[in-house]
Amino acid sequence: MQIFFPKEEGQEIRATILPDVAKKFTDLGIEVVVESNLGSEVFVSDELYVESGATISSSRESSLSTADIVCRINKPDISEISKLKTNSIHISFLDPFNEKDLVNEFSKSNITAISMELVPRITRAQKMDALSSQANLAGYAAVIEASRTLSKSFPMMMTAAGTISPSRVFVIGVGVAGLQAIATAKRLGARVEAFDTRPVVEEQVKSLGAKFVKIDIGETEETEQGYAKELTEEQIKMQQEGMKKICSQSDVVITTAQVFGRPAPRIVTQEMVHSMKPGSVIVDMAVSTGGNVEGSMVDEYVFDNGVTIIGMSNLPGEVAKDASQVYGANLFNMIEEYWDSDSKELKFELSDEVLKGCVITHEGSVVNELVKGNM
Amino acid sequence: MQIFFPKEEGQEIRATILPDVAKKFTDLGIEVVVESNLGSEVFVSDELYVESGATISSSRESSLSTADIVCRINKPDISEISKLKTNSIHISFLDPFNEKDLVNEFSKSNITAISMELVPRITRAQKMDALSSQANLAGYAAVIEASRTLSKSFPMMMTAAGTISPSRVFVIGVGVAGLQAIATAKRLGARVEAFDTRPVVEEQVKSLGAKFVKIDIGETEETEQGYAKELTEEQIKMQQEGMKKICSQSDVVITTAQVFGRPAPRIVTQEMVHSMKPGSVIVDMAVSTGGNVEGSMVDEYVFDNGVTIIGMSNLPGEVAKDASQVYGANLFNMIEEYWDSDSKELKFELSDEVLKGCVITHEGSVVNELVKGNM
Amino acid sequence: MESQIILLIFILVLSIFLGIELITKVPSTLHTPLMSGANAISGITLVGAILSSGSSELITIILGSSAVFFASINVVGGYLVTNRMLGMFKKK
Amino acid sequence: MESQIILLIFILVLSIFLGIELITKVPSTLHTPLMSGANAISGITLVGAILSSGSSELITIILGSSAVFFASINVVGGYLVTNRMLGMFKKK
Amino acid sequence: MDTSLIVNLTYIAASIFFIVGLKMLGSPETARRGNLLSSSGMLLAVVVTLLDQNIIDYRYIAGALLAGSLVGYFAATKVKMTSMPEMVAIFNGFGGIASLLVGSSEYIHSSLNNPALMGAIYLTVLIGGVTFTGSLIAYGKLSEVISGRPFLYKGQQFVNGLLLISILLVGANMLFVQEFITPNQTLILLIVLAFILGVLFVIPIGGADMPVVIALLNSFSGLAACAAGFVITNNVLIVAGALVGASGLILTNIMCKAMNRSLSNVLFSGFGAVSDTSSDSEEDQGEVSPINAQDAYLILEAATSVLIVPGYGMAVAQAQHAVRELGELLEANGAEVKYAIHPVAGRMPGHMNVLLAEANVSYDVLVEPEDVNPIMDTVDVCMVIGANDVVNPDAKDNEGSPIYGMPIIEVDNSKTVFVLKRSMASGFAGIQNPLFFKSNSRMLFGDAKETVSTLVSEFKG
Amino acid sequence: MDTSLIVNLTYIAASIFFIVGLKMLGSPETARRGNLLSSSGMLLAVVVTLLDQNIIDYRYIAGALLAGSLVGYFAATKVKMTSMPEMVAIFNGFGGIASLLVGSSEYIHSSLNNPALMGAIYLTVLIGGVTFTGSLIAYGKLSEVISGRPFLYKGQQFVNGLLLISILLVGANMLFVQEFITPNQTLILLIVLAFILGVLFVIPIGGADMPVVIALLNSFSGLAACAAGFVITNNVLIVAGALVGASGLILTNIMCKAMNRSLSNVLFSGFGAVSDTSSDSEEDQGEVSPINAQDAYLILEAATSVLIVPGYGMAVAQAQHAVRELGELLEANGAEVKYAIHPVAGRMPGHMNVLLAEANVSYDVLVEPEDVNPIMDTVDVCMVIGANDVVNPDAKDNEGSPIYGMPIIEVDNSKTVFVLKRSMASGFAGIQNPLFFKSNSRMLFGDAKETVSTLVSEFKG
Ligand SMILES: NC(=O)c1ccc[n+]([C@@H]2O[C@H](COP(=O)([O-])OP(=O)(O)OC[C@H]3O[C@@H](n4cnc5c(N)ncnc54)[C@H](OP(=O)(O)O)[C@@H]3O)[C@@H](O)[C@H]2O)c1
Ligand SMILES: NC(=O)c1ccc[n+]([C@@H]2O[C@H](COP(=O)([O-])OP(=O)(O)OC[C@H]3O[C@@H](n4cnc5c(N)ncnc54)[C@H](OP(=O)(O)O)[C@@H]3O)[C@@H](O)[C@H]2O)c1
Ligand SMILES: NC(=O)c1ccc[n+]([C@@H]2O[C@H](COP(=O)([O-])OP(=O)(O)OC[C@H]3O[C@@H](n4cnc5c(N)ncnc54)[C@H](O)[C@@H]3O)[C@@H](O)[C@H]2O)c1
Ligand SMILES: NC(=O)c1ccc[n+]([C@@H]2O[C@H](COP(=O)([O-])OP(=O)(O)OC[C@H]3O[C@@H](n4cnc5c(N)ncnc54)[C@H](O)[C@@H]3O)[C@@H](O)[C@H]2O)c1
Repeated sequence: MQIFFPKEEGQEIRATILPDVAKKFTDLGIEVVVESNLGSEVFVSDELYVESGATISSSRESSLSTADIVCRINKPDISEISKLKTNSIHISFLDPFNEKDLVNEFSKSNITAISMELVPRITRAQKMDALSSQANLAGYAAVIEASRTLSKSFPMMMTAAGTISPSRVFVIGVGVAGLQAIATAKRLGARVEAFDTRPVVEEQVKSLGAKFVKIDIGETEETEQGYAKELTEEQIKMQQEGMKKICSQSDVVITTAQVFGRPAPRIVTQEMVHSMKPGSVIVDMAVSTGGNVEGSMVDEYVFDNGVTIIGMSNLPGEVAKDASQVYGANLFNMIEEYWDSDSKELKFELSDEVLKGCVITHEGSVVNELVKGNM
Repeated sequence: MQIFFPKEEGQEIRATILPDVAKKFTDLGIEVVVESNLGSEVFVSDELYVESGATISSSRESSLSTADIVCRINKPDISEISKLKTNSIHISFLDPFNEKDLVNEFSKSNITAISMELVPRITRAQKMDALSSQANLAGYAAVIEASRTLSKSFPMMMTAAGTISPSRVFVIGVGVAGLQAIATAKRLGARVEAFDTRPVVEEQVKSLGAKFVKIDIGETEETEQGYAKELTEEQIKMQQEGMKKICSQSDVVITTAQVFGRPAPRIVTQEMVHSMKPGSVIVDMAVSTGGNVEGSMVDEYVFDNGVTIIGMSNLPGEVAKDASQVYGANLFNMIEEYWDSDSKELKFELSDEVLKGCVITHEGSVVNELVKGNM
Repeated sequence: MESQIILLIFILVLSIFLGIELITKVPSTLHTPLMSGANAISGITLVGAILSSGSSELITIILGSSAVFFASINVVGGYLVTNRMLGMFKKK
Repeated sequence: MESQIILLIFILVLSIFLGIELITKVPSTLHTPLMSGANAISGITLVGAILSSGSSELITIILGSSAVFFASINVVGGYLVTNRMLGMFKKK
Repeated sequence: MDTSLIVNLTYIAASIFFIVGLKMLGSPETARRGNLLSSSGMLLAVVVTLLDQNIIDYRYIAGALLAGSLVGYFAATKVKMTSMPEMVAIFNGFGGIASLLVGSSEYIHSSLNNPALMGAIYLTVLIGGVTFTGSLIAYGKLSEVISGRPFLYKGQQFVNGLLLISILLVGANMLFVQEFITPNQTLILLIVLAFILGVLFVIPIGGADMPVVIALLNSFSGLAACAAGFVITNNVLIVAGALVGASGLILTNIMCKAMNRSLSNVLFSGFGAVSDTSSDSEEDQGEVSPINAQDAYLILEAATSVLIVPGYGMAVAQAQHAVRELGELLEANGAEVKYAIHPVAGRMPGHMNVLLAEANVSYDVLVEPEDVNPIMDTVDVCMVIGANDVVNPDAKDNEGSPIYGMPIIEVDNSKTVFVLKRSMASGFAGIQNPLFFKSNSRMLFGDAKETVSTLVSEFKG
Repeated sequence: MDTSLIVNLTYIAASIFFIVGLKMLGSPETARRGNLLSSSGMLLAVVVTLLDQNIIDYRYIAGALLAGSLVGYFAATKVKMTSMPEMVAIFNGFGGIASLLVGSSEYIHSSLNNPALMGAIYLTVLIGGVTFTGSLIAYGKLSEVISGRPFLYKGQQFVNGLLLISILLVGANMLFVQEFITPNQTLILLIVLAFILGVLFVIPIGGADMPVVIALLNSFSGLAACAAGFVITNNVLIVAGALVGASGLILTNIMCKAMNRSLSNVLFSGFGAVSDTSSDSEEDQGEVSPINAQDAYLILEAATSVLIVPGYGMAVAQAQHAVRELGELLEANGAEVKYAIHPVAGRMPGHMNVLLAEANVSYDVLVEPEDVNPIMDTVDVCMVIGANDVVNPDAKDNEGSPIYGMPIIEVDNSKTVFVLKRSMASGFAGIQNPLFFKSNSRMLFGDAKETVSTLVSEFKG
């Protein structure tokens, strides 16, 4: 059994795995091949991988064609799919609802494609849940990024030269990333408020010592896995109305609102941006799925009327080392879960609840219900 | 009585005062003139100054020549001194031990020059102590900067995808800036250790919940105002020896060691830098007085063997709004302290302990003992 | 007579232990009223005074009545003062 | 006789109050040994047994000696068992 | 001074010994010395009684004393630690029968027309008899000679009523009337009725409640001795008997409270049980055992290794500061304290870390499940603070469980588990937790912050 | 039933009332009802005594009773609140003289050769007499009729020795010898000596210690009543007297402990004082008043506004968590709690903010000196926790001080100031703090964390 980790392309700083995790794979008896320079962005040299039992591949093409499993972080270039060994497994984020061509290509090439974003949000699968592990770090990075950009200190300081008031941070959307953002901002000493459409979140926000903002938007719903359902247009209006005042008083606004399988809701309007104090900072963590903030742009700092809108699509990359570590661990946990150490093979049963959720294509056809429905 | 605030030049982001403080001056009956665009970098428009009772000057030359007091943050261009009204007061950081020409020029031009860095470190003068107020914010900014640069998260996180270990932060030199750096790093969840040559600091470090590293370097001394005295060469060696191991285990090293009136001690050698893990970060807060770290450069990120050495000379500028606010408050506290509201004049008595410390030149001669001794 | 004294001593001993057990860990705000209340109880000597003044001899009448007089000051005054003091403890 | 009974009742009342005061807020680990220790004390009936068996009549001797027998089991066994239980409480 | 004075003064001294001894028995540090003191008091009282009384024949007394002491000695020293409670029960029964015998012996000699004396004898015999058979039944239940289950039958109330009326009638006859039957018949009838009452009193009560019953019977045997004291006008019997009677009653009450039940509930719950149909659904999970903070404290106080397992509930309660304080106190008390952090505890990754860091818990004492599970059986107490799913043994034992396969913190392998939560509600995964029903689990119900704070106060004394 | 039985049963009831009443007096919630209960007991006892005894002439008794009650009533209701302690003293003295009179009256009738009775009378008269004059002196000192200063003279010990020997001799004569002087002379001599002893006993003790002395004298008057009980063989006197005697002694002890002194130190410190030369250097600053946590708790418990002033000491002690907990408890108790943060408190700008944020103290309750100084006089209690320079009144009052001119938190204007620190050591500026010597300041010595934790425990009961 051979597993191959190609180096990520483009702006990606994260590495798919780090040597520690590679070691765990080899301990299982799996042959690990990493593309040369896989860890260079996180200061991990090829030698370290070799030390952990991996081999270095300098030819991506050949490794792709021999590996039984290929793992990446980001979706592959569509042209590379055909180079994979048939019936091999490909694991990465895939964005399957938008990347229909990619999905078709996978099924055509007889590849078992696993989409990391579709690992179900159940207690048992949490160790493989890369969406969570990355969102968590993204929440942390968002606050660090905001604190660096803001020309104020987060904590209150009562000093001989007067009192420096604490910054006010408003977190909109409190999933995994939002919670970590709240925690980090609280730690730094900010006054933190948060809002989410799901009512259960209130208790969670309070469990971190922050304040939950109550906005009456009528009934809201939650999926079985705890994802939020989309709001009606009217509800979005009510929400915006309710949040306007808080935004205008805040020094930092962090938005993380996502709706599973749909573009992110537009929550912060330009009007709201303009009502904020000059020098304030907005971090739009949903920028890559369309953005919660009007005017935010992917991977750009937008200056609008003195307000900085940060639209970094790869926030986990800001803490790339940790992000790489946990992503690799997610992969390992998934493979180990289905690894049969006797036959040295993966035991893939599509009836398994987790696999049912995240396997997209298998033996030439699209098997995932959700994705199929979306095609 | 007229007081003029010229706009800072060059890279400076901070503004000498903010409208709030300007208002306090006008309330005292002092006429406040600010140069146009004074607050533009901190998103404060000229109108806001006008609202607080100030007038905007678009001609620096004329304002310099009419003002009774001129206040800045950084030392003035030597060419501007002659343009000042005779017997007027000039307040700013001056670096008087190094800027001998500047001092001479002040005394020649019959200007009363006050050096902000020489405000004595006594309880009563703390409200005018800009060195403290800025160092405090610099300590905060240093940690934020380091956290952004580091590709790891500061806090420990025990997650389903494995445990993210906390970053180790080592603070060398625990004055005002060092203490705030410790506090901020602790807040963010790092493991913090600190070292200083002054033994009283141990209790202070512990009072922030951090660990003090004990290194035996024999007797050390402290001036009356609590500044450290310079170490012998041998002591520096012992210190470096003791710190090497801790540095090599640390993810972040922050150095703040200063010796009053002398270049900063060279504490972290290149060898120590190289012993650190790739990806680690060093913030050299003493970079503008010569640097504690071998290889650090003013206002540059130096990459040495995977280690980033941050040498920002204007860390308070990272939180420019707060830094401007407290600097302005320091100025106001100083002027108010000596303001006679009946005669609407400053009552300057050079016998006053604070003024004795910080007035450099007065009525045509260098009056400060320390500076005189240094000329 | 003697067996009666034994019993009285028994009673004395038991009362002393009981007295000790009763007053444990009183908050110090209550020290004064407690003292005052106990003082009123010690006015029980009034019973003795009444008994001993029930005579026809002049000297005992004088002694007895004075005893009654003083003891009743102690009793009445003691309880009332205690009550007033305790009145101050009512929660605002 | 009657005045003696009065005194005995007095003693009874005081003892009951004292008993109540003594056992307040015992930690529950001590419940069993405390019960056992009190049980041994209740073997004091041994004294009564001895007194009443000091007769020459056969029936009282029988009754009395059996009483002594049982009561002494209660006393000796009770104290020893209590002691053993308390031995377990020694701090490791 | 005559001997009677000496005897009486000695009795006073003995009483003082009993009083102080009983006081000292109430606190762990002094309990042993207290027992010694009280036994010295007893020795004093016995010796002085032997010395002085106009006893005609010492032989029988000495023989009985020796025989009884030997039996007591062997019974007390040879018994297994675990059978101590039943030993106490049977000793207590012997005390009761002794009082009964003393009362009977006096009855034979006394003039029958002294109602006060008759009343005293009546009470002595009645209470002594009830104590005797009641204690025997309690002994039987505890040693499982008799089934520990509550013994219930139809018509129980009727039989009890009849019995009580008979006892009252015999009493009235004995005190005031003295007719219908001979004095000896009266006595024997009274004894028989007392015996029956003792049996019927204890038999309907379940084995688990026996400790309370024994405490109550103990109080009775004190009262019997006290009554015997009135019969023979002996102070020390009155004082010691009353002390035991009163303190026993209080103790009974305290024990009931510790079990979270009222005395009447303990004594009479058996009656109600007849009409109850046992609900099987509950049964197969077993019952949870709640514990109160005071008792939990005593267990913690004796623990040498404590593992704290925080969960989402700790966050909701914002109990982290109190938890840290408790941890520090436990350490100061000599215990080794660790915090086991499950990777998914809470509602976000690192949730517990944020809170514990805020509360200044050192990173060094945080451990992960895989470090602590292998040595779990050496842990004295696991404190599960508002965690649920992450300690659910179903994850390893129950293949059908939705969380089957998730590694958990295996607190069920430790010696004692305290589960701090507000109710029996389930956690995030919405599934029941069999941990709560295990025999080594104790539920500490209530808001986690309040519960932990109470424990902290207990530690501070 | 004859009247004597009724009387005696009533006495038993009265005793129970006293016992329960005394118990209830020990806790704030029940104290008032306890006093009522105990007074009902007294009424019972008095009424039943009046009813039954073969009293020949009621007139004098009634007159004396009425007169005494009226005096007692007016004295108790008209006195100012502040003079209550001296009232208690004088009432107590009257109890003592009453016992003395009862003893004397019995003495006149008794057969002299009954040593037990003589002993009882001797004790009654002696203790009653000491109680009487002792209480009068205590009254005088408290109401400042007599100087409150310890009255000391050379040869005091000698005089005291002489007095004690005389008293013992009179006693021996009275009990066993009955010679040298007539019985009446003996009695008068005894009374005189007792009076002198009472005066000499109390006069050397300082006014501040008077409460303890009164408690002790109160215990004495109980013992006198108890002794009188033996004289007239009356149970209720014995029970009530012994109760008061014993509980008074315990109370005296508790009060000494609350003052952090031993009883012997209170009673005999006067003697030592003679040789001491007063040290003036200390004098001009005045004395600091320490307070213990228990008393501080009681003051806090009654406070409706509390201002917490943290300083570097709080940081050193890492007391922030405990402080927050205390703050929460105070708020739960109905007080308004604010934290006054001085700009230079601690050793770095914002030092207090870091710690308080860590402990989760809300930003909303932090106030600055200029906000709180103007309303300082409405603050009930300021808790200065390890701060020193930032509350030093020299900064506003003393031009010569190196910190003159610095704005401070003017805690000295509040009603009560608690200063929590470990010693009298100075702060960063190295200067003495006159705040500590102000009359409204109380020093709570000890590590701040421990002290605050103790207060927290007090609040939790
Ligand atoms: N870590 C993550 O990233 C993450 C994210 C999302 C979901 N989850 C899931 O959350 C669960 C975490 O497990 P867990 O054991 O920490 O929590 P849990 O299973 O949700 O149990 C928490 C328990 O705390 C109790 N509780 C709540 N408030 C309390 C209070 N004030 N005082 C005392 N007890 C209180 C509740 O019982 P009572 O109501 O009876 O008090 C509840 O049973 C896992 O199922 C995990 O998959 C984790
Ligand atoms: N804020 C700043 O930026 C800064 C920087 C440098 C210097 N300073 C100076 O520091 C001073 C700050 O004033 P401050 O009132 O906060 O502190 P302070 O005047 O230094 O007084 C602190 C007090 O805390 C007590 N203390 C120390 N450890 C304690 C413990 N464990 N428990 C209880 N008490 C303890 C000490 O008394 P005991 O020893 O008797 O306990 C001491 O008197 C000012 O003079 C200021 O100028 C401030
Ligand atoms: N059981 C597990 O193992 C597990 C693991 C991780 C996460 N979860 C749960 O999954 C759920 C989703 O977490 P996520 O971070 O992936 O969510 P997400 O990234 O899908 O969305 C982020 C948040 O945005 C909120 N949101 C959506 N529309 C909004 C609007 N209009 N205004 C404001 N907020 C809006 C959502 O409610 C959500 O809280 C959470 O409940 C989380 O607890 C469970
Ligand atoms: N009383 C007041 O109002 C007041 C106000 C502010 C600061 N202070 C005191 O002034 C003092 C100086 O503060 P600062 O921040 O200006 O100091 P600084 O900037 O001059 O120096 C920073 C720190 O570096 C340390 N240092 C020097 N050489 C070193 C070496 N070789 N290795 C390690 N550390 C070394 C110094 O001891 C000092 O703590 C402190 O004691 C502070 O408490 C007092």
